[in-house]
Amino acid sequence: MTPRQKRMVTVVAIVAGVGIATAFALKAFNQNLLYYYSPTQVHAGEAPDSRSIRVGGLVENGSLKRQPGSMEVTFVLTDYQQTVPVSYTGVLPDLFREGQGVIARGKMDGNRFVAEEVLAKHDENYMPPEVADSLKPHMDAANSAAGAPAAAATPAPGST
Amino acid sequence: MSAVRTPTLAAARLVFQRDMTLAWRRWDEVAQPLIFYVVVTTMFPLATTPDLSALREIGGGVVWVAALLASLLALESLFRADVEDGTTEQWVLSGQPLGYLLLAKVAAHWVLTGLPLVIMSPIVGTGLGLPTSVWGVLMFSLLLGTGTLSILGGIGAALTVGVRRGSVLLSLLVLPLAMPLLIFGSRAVTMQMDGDSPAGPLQLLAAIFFMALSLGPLAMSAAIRISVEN
Amino acid sequence: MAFDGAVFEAREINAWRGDRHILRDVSFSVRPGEFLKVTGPNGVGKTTLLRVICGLLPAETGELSWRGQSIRGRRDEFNFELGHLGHLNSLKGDLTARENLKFLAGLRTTLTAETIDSTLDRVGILSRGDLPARSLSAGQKRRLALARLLLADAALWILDEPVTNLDTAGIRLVEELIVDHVEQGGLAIAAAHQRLLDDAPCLRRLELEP
Amino acid sequence: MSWTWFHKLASPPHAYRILGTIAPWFGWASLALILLATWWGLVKAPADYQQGDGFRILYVHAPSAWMSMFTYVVMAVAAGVGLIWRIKLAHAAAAACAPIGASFTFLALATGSIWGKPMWGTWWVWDARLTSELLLLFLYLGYMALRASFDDPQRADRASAVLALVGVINVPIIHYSVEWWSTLHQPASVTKFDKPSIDLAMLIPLFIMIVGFQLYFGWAVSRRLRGEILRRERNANWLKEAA
Repeated sequence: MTPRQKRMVTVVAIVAGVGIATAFALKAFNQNLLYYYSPTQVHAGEAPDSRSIRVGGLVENGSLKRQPGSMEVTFVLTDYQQTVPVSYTGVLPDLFREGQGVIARGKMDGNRFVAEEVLAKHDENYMPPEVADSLKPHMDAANSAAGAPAAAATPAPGST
Repeated sequence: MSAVRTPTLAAARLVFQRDMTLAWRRWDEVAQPLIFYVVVTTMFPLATTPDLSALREIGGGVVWVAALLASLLALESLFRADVEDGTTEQWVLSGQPLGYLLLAKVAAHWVLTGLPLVIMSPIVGTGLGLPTSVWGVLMFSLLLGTGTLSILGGIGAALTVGVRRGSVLLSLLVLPLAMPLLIFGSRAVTMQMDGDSPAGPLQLLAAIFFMALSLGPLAMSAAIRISVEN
Repeated sequence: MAFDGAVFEAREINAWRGDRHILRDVSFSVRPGEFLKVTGPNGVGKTTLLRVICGLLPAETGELSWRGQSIRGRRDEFNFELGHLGHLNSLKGDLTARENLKFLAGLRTTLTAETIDSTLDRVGILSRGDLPARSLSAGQKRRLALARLLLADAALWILDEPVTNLDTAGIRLVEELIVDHVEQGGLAIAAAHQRLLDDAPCLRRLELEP
Repeated sequence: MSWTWFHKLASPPHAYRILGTIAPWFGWASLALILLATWWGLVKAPADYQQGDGFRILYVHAPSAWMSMFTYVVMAVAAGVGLIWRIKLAHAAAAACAPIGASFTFLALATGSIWGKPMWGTWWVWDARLTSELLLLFLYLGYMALRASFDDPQRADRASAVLALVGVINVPIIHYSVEWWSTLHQPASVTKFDKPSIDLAMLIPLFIMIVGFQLYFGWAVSRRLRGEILRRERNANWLKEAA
């Protein structure tokens, strides 16, 4: 092989290597990298009920109920398609609010999800309280509207 | 005398063979990272809890951290002797593309240090409560991960070979770059244990491996050229 | 003639080491059959010049050409025709003399047991062939390094203090090897303090001045 | 295309002079904008509907986090230019970027941690951004440590350039992997709608602050680069003539 050909082979090998790497990365992105199930998936029976899983969704407005005299709370998780009732005993995080996204870790118990841990997070929105108030009715309307766009509940990969 | 020029692949094979021969004569040095690996994993149950079901939760991560540190330990000396005695100088001047020779060297290093870690991992994992069902994923993830780490570490070792306090510097350079391996590798193990398909993280490990395999030799040969300059 | 038209030329090489401007506009050329001896006091840049030629050190400015063409971008091709013997012998103490040659000289040319043996014989250490390089004396190690140089089958030899650690017989051997090489049409450049081929017809000098 | 202008620009005396001229402009403009944005962000902008006044640390946190990435890219590009075209000025620029980038990273980490206290209730969380910012800090520190461990400035230049380039390929991988890893520990933010996620009244000062930080970066790099040129060219004739 002449040095020129040798260089060509090297260049082709590098391009092929990067290509294979890209192919694997793309393939991986198509996999379900997310670690939690949406309420829709839970209803479709995709989530195993034998072991601990995570369910993610929004806390439905008006669904949060505290049991008097105990630490137990119940609320409903929704992805605007389906809902899952959740019960949890313990202290809820500060940012836990109705209408917010949360992840609950626990097990299915029949139709009810018994959470061992509830994680909440502030969203990416920054706005003055007045603006938030003015948005409220709009959100409530969307909450109850049937057939809200499925994409609306798509989780954005971890963002602050 | 009119000699036949050695084909590049044959030259790379010679580099590989040479390191195997050298390791065979210095097997005690080769065994050290492996012993380190086992010892480090033993420390976790002692420091946390001997309860296997509790250890299982972190088992995948522990095996991965230990493998990472053990590989790093072996990397420090990767190029040192060859640069000091002038061998790399002759490689640079051999007329062979340096990247292939260095890749062969790294491959030998991986067979001597990475592969034993992979083979040992089920035994070590069992001690940490990992069920037999995750052995395959554990070994496969380590196979890809240690391979990538050998290349990344090769770049770091080539950059630091001529400098003061090279070993500490090497860790500082390589460990941040190796974080994705740790994340995906231990995640694959956990997913398998949870009954999920570990395909996602394994594919990402494969993606990083091929990336390192194709671009790593370029960086390594650039670094070695800088190191022989003095 | 084995190395037809193999002319090496360096034009206006300037090189720095840290803050020091070591080589200032160094120009020379070497033709087949010539041995160029680079001389000058310590620290004048003899080693620097040889390493610049080998591409082991970058030159700030200047041009190297081989066979009438600039070597820029053709380093690997040039390197294959270049045999280098530096300060270091590039030997592995744990490998035998034969293995050292097999694993290092073998990267350049395909070797057979016979070529290795005849070369070891040429440099006078055939009987040490299966000893680990560690157990060789300093002079024998230098001879082993010379064997590697011979096996490289290069047109242009670059020798940095080739007679270090050698006894008178060893010095004579180096002189013989260089004369043989240039008589076959090869080129050699060496940096040397000691007398080395000082009366040979093939000798040309390059005196570096501080 | 002619590269003469480029080489002229990259010649140390020329660069030294130009940098000396533009540095004060960068400096004063950045000071003015940062002061304006500080007043706007701290006083004029409304409090957040959830986080109250605590969110205001955003005006330091977000620009410094953004600049920490930006500086790394600038550094890697400069290092690559220096490595490929053998331009010393580019190497000097990369060297000048590293401590600035490390400072931005540190500032982002510190403010993120302070922000974490009211937001999450702890000083530190293994949040994706914070974690990858921490790893970025390690990369900067590694770069500076590698550079410092060579005696010969030219070897230091090229060795650290290789590292910067390896790092720039790795930064997205690290960033992505950490984000992905973090969603396993932290709740993923389940976004509600595609509405503007930050109110305009809050966005304007943030924008001004980012521009101010950029100008500050320009000022700091110019100053450091002038220092680098002086250090490297201390024996050159043009400097002796100038002095």
